[in-house]
Amino acid sequence: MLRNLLEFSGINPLRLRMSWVSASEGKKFADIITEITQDLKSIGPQKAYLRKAV
Amino acid sequence: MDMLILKKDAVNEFLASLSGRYTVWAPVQKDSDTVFEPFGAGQHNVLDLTHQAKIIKHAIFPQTEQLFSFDQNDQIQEAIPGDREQNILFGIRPCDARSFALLDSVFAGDIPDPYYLVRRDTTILIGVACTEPFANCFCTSVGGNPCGRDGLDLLCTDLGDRYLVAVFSEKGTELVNKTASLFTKPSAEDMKQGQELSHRAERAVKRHIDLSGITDTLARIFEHPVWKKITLKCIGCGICTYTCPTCYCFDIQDESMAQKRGRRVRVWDSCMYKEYTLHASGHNPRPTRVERLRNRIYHKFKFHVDTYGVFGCVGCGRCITLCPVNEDLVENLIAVKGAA
Amino acid sequence: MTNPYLPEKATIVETRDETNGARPIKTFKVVLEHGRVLNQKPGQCAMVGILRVGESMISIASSPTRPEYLEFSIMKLGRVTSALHNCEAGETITIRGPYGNGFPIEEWRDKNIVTIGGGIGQAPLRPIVQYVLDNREDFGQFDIIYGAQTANDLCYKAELLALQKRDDLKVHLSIDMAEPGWQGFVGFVPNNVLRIKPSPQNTIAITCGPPIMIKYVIHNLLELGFSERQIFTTLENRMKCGIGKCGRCNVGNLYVCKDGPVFNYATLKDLPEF
Amino acid sequence: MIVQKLKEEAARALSRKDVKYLIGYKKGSYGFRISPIFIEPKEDIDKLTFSPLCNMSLVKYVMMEETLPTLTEQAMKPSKIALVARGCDTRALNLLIKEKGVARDKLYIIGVSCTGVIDQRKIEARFPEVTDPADVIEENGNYIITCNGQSHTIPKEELLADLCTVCQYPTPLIYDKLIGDKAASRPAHYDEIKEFEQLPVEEKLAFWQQQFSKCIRCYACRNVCPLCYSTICSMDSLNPQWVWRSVDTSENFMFQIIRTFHLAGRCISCGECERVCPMNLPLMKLNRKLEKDAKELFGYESGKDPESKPLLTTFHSEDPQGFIL
Repeated sequence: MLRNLLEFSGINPLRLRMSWVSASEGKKFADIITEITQDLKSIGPQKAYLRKAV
Repeated sequence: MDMLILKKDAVNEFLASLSGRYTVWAPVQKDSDTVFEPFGAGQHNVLDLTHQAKIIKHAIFPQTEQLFSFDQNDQIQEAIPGDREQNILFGIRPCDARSFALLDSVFAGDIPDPYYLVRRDTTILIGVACTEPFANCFCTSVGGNPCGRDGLDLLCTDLGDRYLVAVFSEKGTELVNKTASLFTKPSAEDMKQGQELSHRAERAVKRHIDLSGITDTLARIFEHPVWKKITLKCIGCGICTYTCPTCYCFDIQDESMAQKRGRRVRVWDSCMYKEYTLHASGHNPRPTRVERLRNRIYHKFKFHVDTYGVFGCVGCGRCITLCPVNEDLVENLIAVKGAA
Repeated sequence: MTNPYLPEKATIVETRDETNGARPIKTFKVVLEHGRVLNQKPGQCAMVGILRVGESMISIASSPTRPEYLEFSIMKLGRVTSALHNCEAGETITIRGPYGNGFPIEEWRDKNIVTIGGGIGQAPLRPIVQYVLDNREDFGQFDIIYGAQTANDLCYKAELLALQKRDDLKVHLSIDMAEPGWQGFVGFVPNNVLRIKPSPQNTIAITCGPPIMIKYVIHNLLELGFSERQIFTTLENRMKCGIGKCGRCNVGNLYVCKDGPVFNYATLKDLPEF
Repeated sequence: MIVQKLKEEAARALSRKDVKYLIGYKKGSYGFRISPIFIEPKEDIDKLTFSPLCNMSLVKYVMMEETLPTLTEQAMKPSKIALVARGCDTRALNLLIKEKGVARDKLYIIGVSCTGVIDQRKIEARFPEVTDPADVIEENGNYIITCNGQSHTIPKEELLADLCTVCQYPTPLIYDKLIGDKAASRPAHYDEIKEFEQLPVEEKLAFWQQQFSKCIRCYACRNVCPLCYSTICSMDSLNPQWVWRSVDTSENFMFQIIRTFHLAGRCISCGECERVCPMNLPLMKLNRKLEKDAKELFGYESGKDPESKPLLTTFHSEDPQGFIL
């Protein structure tokens, strides 16, 4: 539901990723991390709600 | 005090000629609301001088003000507003202008507050007289006037197709001289019409209450059960203090970003919140909404009088209009007077 | 126009645990940047803070007669005080002040002085103790009445026990409930005051501590014949600006940070919220 | 007539030995306003009223009871609070009872079946700056409004609050006494939410960014919500501080999303948050999105009855797993 709410308020759903990875599934964990970094690179930084650097 | 005439259709030109050197603030239409915002040639917002702007004090006393910032090795960098940016508040109502005059005495005093005072000195206030007061205005009951001049540099009275502009201060004269071509001399007829309008406006103020002696009444009835009766429906939400032009309470907080940089900010606060007076030990001198709303009424109608000699309220009616549960200040003051 | 919100840097020279337990109290000896002297009046306070965390108003627990350093006794309660408790000697913190009116100690010369403290209430009284000791001959009889819930909660134990040995002042310590090895008075501080019966002749009484204790101490002092003008106390409230602007620390129309924290009972008694 | 029956029920309620006081509506102090009224036993009840102007929910006062100063000093033996409640209010009461926020036997509910209330902004836009109190009655599909000495007949749809057009339960679901006839419950529909969902992400972002930039963080939406009753709200906690207190679009976004999500599967669409917002943020749009998801994903409707389990505390094996990738 949180994912739908965020999408509804304009946050690209690719930014939120939830998955179950057990301690033994090291490779799956690595794949998910690389996958999500590629997604994020594809949609670029989210400037709208960034806390303003001082 | 000299008087001039400014044609209504010359107003935009007048504002445009100023927006080069000044940031011009004005009440503008924004999604069916009237908010007080910078009104530049760039933005395409619509000037709206007929409705009451929700909040105006943020033009000089912003809701979030950075006091100073610090870098990773704690070098502090002050953030006092420079006196380069000059502000003009156009279309401000006499009661709101008077509220700035009240805030001046609070922020000056023996320990002056540089953030407010620098901004206040670099601001010119151009008022619009209240020929048609709003639903809950009671400025005449607290020493105000719909065509008052406190805190104003210029005051425009709407004569129909043109404004009768009264100039009160040298800042005002200086401004008018810079754009002299737009102004003409008023005719005797204009002057008479201006006079009539201001008398009619005074009578048109819709809500009245005789507040003579209210300060002494308040001195006697601190423990009176009337306070419980009138505060029952308050839900302590803080709208009245955030939109009130004479409420100046603030909180100071530090904001850091991952141990690298950070800043200390001053933000508006409200005496209607529990955390406002909550001690770290858990003790709270004003635990329930009775004490808090009572303190707000005491502050404006007794403590402010004790310290500065005038009411801390300009009678703009925003706290009545915007209160979600119809906590009506005038009705409460009538109940307080009745409790003496 | 000086900026009243700009703090000064200061370094913690030494920290000393006064009490431990649920709400530990630690005393910090602090030196301002470039050795600046604050020359505060006894009873004034200062905003002690850590950048990125915040500030809180703490009474200065050392007397101006010892200008080389400032001491603060801080109880670990909220966000800022907890962060302060994690600081060790050598770390930098920020100081802003001095704020408040302080005790009118000049007017108390050649008068008898009675300080009545409870728990951490001894901290704002300590500058009086030090000031009187450093100018002992200017003052008359000097009584220190101080109590806490348990012996472990007594602040400045070593100092006070040392002072008990001197003959030019009397120290009356007390704890609320009896404990093994405790010879002093057992009971609440207001009762201790009734037992000691300080004479109101030419005497100034100053009391600091939990509000409930202050209420009963004042009541007992009045019974002992003290006039309202002879009784002083300090009030405690949440404070943020320290200069009477942010509006929250008011008791009636007076601001604790600017018109206080020291109040004479004569002004205090007709303040509405007291 | 409803007001007459309401006064009779109120008199009966106040004569009961176990009722402390009654919370109802009375005419407001100016224009089209309505105001809550707290009536003690033996006090007069003629100020009580019920009209299409009653667009305010009184349930919040039940939750503020512990800070509500009791009117009379002596210890309160009677423990019940009598409350005038409309359909949506009773859904809030159901939820509060279910979440143990308030005990059922602490309430004496006078249900009033509601035919929809007026949107304050619409009527004040239509009749601006009215000061003397005005009256509104509903008569076969129209509102008869008397203000400033004239009377106007306005078709109901023009002034009706938007939420009332999609109201599912006009008749109270839980009550001790019911006034007015029972109307059937209506199916929920979320057309305007579905429409907004189709917009591209950038457009939604721009819309909410513009809205959240208006928020002044007065927290009225939180303080008025009957379901926001935590002793220390995450917005006020300093250890840890989730949201800075400075007011800008990014902090406002964080506040609004946290507040909305804390109502996931709980919000009962009484619309108070949107009604009180001084800056007119469309907050119900966020809440109704969650309400739609709760219904479509889990077939769950909040506040239907006081016994069923809250949504986010139950787990069924057939719950959709769409979000786990």
